[in-house]
Amino acid sequence: MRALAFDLIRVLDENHRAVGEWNPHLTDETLVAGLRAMLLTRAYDSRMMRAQRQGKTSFYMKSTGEEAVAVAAAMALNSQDMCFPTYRQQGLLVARDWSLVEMMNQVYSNSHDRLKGRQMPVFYSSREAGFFSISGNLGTQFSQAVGWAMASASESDPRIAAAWIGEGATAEGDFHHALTFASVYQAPVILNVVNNQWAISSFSGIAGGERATFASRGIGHGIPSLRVDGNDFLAVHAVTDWAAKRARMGLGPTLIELFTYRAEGHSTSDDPTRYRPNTDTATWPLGDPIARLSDHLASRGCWSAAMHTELEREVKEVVDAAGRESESFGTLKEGSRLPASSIFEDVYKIMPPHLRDQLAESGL
Amino acid sequence: MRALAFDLIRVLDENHRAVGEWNPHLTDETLVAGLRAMLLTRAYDSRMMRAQRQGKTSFYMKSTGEEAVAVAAAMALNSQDMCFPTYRQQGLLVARDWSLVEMMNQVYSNSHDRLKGRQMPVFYSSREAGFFSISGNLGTQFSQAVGWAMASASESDPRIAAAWIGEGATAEGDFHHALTFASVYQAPVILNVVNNQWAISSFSGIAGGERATFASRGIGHGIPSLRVDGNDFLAVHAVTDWAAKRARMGLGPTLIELFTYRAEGHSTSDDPTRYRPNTDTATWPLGDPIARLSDHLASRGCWSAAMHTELEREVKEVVDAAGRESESFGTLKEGSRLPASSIFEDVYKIMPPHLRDQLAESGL
Amino acid sequence: MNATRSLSMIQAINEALDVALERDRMVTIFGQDVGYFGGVFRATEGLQKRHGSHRVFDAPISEAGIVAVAVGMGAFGKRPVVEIQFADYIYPAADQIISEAARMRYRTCGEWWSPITVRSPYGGGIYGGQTHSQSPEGIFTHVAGLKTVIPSNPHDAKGLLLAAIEDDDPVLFFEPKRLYHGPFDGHHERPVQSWSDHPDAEVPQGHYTTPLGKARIVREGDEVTVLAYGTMVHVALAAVQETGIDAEIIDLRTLIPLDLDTIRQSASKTGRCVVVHEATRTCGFGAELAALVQKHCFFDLEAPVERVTGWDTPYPHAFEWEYFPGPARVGQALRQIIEV
Amino acid sequence: MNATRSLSMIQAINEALDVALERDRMVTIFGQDVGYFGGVFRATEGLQKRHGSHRVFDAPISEAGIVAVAVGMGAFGKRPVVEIQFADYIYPAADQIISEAARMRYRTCGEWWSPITVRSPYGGGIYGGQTHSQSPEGIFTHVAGLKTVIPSNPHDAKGLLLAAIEDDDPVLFFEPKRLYHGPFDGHHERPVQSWSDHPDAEVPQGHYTTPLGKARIVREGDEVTVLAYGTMVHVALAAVQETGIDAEIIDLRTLIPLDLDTIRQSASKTGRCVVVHEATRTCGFGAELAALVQKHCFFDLEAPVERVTGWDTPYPHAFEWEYFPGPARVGQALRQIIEV
Ligand SMILES: Cc1ncc(C[n+]2csc(CCOP(=O)(O)OP(=O)(O)O)c2C)c(N)n1
Ligand SMILES: Cc1ncc(C[n+]2csc(CCOP(=O)(O)OP(=O)(O)O)c2C)c(N)n1
Ligand SMILES: [Mg+2]
Ligand SMILES: [Mg+2]
Repeated sequence: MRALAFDLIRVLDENHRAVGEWNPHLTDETLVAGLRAMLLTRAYDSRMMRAQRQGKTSFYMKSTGEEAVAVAAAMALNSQDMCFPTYRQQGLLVARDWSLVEMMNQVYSNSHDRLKGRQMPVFYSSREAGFFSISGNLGTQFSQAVGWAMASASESDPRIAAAWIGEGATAEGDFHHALTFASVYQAPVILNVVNNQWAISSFSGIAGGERATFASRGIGHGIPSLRVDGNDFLAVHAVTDWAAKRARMGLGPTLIELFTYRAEGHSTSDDPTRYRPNTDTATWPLGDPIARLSDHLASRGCWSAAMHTELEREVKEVVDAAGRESESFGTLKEGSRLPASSIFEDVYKIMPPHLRDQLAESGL
Repeated sequence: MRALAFDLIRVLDENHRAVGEWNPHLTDETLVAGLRAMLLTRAYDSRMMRAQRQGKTSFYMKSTGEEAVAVAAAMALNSQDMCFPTYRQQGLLVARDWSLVEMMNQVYSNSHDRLKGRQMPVFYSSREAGFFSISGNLGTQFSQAVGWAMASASESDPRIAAAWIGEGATAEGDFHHALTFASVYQAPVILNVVNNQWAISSFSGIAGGERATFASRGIGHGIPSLRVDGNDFLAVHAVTDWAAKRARMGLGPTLIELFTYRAEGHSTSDDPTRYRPNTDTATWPLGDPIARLSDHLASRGCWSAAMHTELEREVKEVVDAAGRESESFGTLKEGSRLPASSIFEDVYKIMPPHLRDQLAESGL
Repeated sequence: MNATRSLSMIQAINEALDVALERDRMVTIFGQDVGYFGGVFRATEGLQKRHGSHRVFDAPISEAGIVAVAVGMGAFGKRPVVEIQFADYIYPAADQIISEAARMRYRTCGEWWSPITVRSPYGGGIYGGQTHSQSPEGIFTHVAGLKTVIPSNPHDAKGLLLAAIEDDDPVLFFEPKRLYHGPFDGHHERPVQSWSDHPDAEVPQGHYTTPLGKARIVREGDEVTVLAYGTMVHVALAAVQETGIDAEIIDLRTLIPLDLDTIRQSASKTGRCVVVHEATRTCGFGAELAALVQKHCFFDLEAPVERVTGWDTPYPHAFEWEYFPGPARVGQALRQIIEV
Repeated sequence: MNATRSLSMIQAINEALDVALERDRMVTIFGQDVGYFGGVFRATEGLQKRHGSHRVFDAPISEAGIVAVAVGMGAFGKRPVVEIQFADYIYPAADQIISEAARMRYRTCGEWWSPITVRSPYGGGIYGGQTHSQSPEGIFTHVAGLKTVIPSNPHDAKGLLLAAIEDDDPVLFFEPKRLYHGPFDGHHERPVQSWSDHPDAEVPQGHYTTPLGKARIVREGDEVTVLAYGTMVHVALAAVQETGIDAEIIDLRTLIPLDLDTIRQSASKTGRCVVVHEATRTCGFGAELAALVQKHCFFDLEAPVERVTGWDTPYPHAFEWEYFPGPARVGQALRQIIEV
């Protein structure tokens, strides 16, 4: 078992065939749905990136190259399982069919933003989608997920929790606390480390990734740990499914390292050419997860370049329609906004006197 | 290598002979010196415990049963190597021949206390003895030691650092940060986990010790990790020596789990009969380190029961003499004290105006 | 009202936890040594036995982990009550408290929140030295989204703790450890007192709450207003008795949200105000109180608001009584302020 | 004095670090992204190349680890200067800062100390939302043993940073990120200004220090005293220009130790005082300032000390200009206070 923490679980071989004991044997329909969710995520990312460049919002973060990490996991989990993501798992929301318009409203902080313009772009939150509020403070969600899972187990609730953390953020104490509590209380939680090899400008070695795999961090806590090719949709699906079954059977936590690659800059505030040689997506280690799944479908004989192009066109249309709708509700600096007085709400359940006074003082 | 993190390195066999590849082949003199330091530590502990019961100070913590952990390490290290201890490694100071009177002065917060009555009993600090100031906040010293070691390495200073942490306190983030930084920068540091199986009232399982060994926490950081019988003086000496040599050769950190047993209560504020079945020292897992070393010396033919008794008498005399001297400088509530105005000093290097004002206001 | 008995503060806290566990199956209690052992101060004694180890249990020595897990449990729908063994050890949890618990409701617009209570013994006077004596409330009262509650007697301790647990916002509940077993007025040289004869130690059985955000006028008076909380309420009472000054003593009970109305009325009436706390002075909660009183009662004040506090130093082990703002120092401030 | 050139604040900070590295081989700089990349705000640009990767390097994403390692290095004899990428991320390091760095000298009676500088960009106005806009200084000014420094212009940024690095006590050096590239007076609707024509952007070459603990009177005036620091100095200046009120504006520069003499003299002279900061109000540093001014200048005050601050809410992304205490709000406070 411990060896799996140092290995790299893959299902797709060089000829795009699904092979080996981790083959999840998914149906064509499931795989096409996964491909569509990944394409939709990528199309969404590229529209929002453009919107930021056009000044329609302040900030954006893409998940390019990492779509399988989120989408395959979402498809392997039950739709009611609770996700504690970082800012790079928008694919979870997309795969769970959460509204693109709602996502965009949040990015634009517009008049329909469910988060009332309070959060920076991409810090989504959706109880309905089982997608926990993203924190700006790296790592905090990881140990919170364990608490949620402990609560679920103690209520004999069938739902499990899954959390994601970047390989860079594993250096935070929260990572350690998550492993400790998950192990001690055998919480039904899947702890995912997304090793996209970069943390802004620093290579994964600065988080200790050159000395051991991130999956092997689980060994010292007695947590079954798997290292998987994060750009292999089938492999990610398989390990997530395995971990979810364990959790649901009461066998406790699993740590999964998803080896992938941040194909683009950290965010719109970043310029990766200053610190890494080449952002040409052609050099993606392990290959583009979308291309690989598409090729696999083709190898199964149920997919063609034309179908792929058509699907790309379709998702672009979906995204564009959502974009138009969302922009009709305003963007960060244009169009209608929520009343500014709302900034005093929800600090507490009931507004205490000092905030009532400040609201009055503000004249808002 | 990884197997050593799950094993238990021992040198002394059931017949008290030194066997196996970890046998450090120490001289009789070294072993007798070690035995004396352990006995001295135990005698010191018992006098100070009594002093606390007599109301001469507010608090005390013994290291009974864990003397080998500190003493053998101190003897394997160079005297200039820097120690970052917890409150249960008084044996380091004893083995380094630090003044018992100074230690007692600190415990009594008396007029000769180098720490001017500021710190709780046993929170020693001695730059001269290479013994870093003990913190009340568990874990903090562990990552500080890594910083010290990084600095030493960058100055090509031959000194290395060693840190200790209780198995309970490994759950703090500092433990994780220490491993991360030690691994990334390959700091010349020995990271010791003292697994005495208890953290106040909670068994080591509450820190994750039932799922994996504490030594195995090093694996995920690529840090060579050893698990050793902490009540086997020779084994502790051997692994410390091994780790120190690695550090001095620039090969980076080592994690050592010292498996031992807290033979007494957590502190004078604690009553272990409320949470664990039996404090009879006869049930010590692995056996009393002092008895085991004494038996080993006997098995070498250079030690006898009479010599042991004589040594016990001698160390008791040393401790009693030190006790009398220290008590002549006062105890917590009796005898002379330092001027109370000293409480305003050393908050900053130079007393700033607001503290000068408060000093004046205090009338001290 | 339920029948009352005289309880110590630690008994009252224990009873509040028991009642909370009994009434709401979502209440979950954990922290270091709180399970089998019942806590180093015995606050949770017997609770694991009565309510089961799924609801009352030991936690690893990781304050950040404890609060994080509470936040996660709160998001699920539980109502966690966690213990930080000493307030001095709350700092490792600062990020989870400040960045997470305090902001969860705001950042999700009410979609999630953190109905958690963080209990922690605070304050000195037990020879705890600098890491078992601190009063860190002033750090957290600066953080929007947190409530901070500090009881001064068994009756309030039970009522406020139940209110805190039932509150849907995160509450820091600091317990003056020097009051656990008896009222303490700062006269450390005198024999230890017990709660048994104290009127505020009459604690009703069963469930009741003492509302958050309401101060209590402990003693009415005309010459000067004393604002205090926790241990310092008793110190202030002693100082008033010893000086014979007719002070109005207000026990704040809740720092955030603050009962400014009661404070304002009193300080406007007396025209003088002394703020007392054990925490270090600079940027302590007393700074906020002084800032508020001078603002809201400016034209009624005869003298500047004075602060009697711990010094701006760590809490020194052997000199804790020189650090502690005892009745002599409070009395002196009272005498001085009425001369102005 | 050395020859001067006009520098932006980020250039001045970069130069201070360069000078410190040059003069003292014990100076060591690390933090997230500070090495090869030169920092997300470019404060350490070029330093690794010039001084080597043993002295300027990237650190893991562990604020607590960064500060702990700095404390350990400081105990060895190094002089570490670490960066916390945003002040909002300082909380994970709270324990190492508060329990360790701040108390090392005290608890060892000077045997060890923490000559560390923690640099961190703070404040809002860059659409950073609640986790890239905070001003947490008021949490740390409560902690005995820490110094807190906040520059308002390139000249002071360099001089104060060099003084902070050379100081043998732990210093928190909060950098108003909104001032990195130009003076900002709160008029976000106007074109961005650059430092190039600003007199305080004339930065001497080489080494100089601006002493810690000394405030600067930015503008003399008779009607009211404005206490400010960081970005708010510029906002106050704008408010004064716009209202035409003859205010004396004091740039505190160092919060701890505070230049109380300068404050006292000014407030006693003007009889009125407005405190301005971007941090949330309750228990912010403004509370301490108000408490001090009312105490030390009570009989000279014509009006209560007023606070113009960020609201007691998290910093909202889309409504940052409603949160930010801009020139309109400061101006209104000035107008109101001189009417009293
Ligand atoms: C506590 C904290 N420290 C620092 C940051 C600043 N920061 C934001 S993202 C990031 C890099 C994270 O890298 P990684 O965890 O690998 O995630 P990735 O961006 O690669 O998905 C940093 C340092 C932060 N948000 N929170
Ligand atoms: C940060 C922090 N949390 C909690 C405590 C309270 N505390 C003191 S000792 C202790 C148990 C430590 O157990 P362990 O680490 O195993 O060390 P041992 O006492 O067994 O040597 C606890 C919880 C503390 N001192 N610091
Ligand atoms: Mg990454
Ligand atoms: Mg232990």
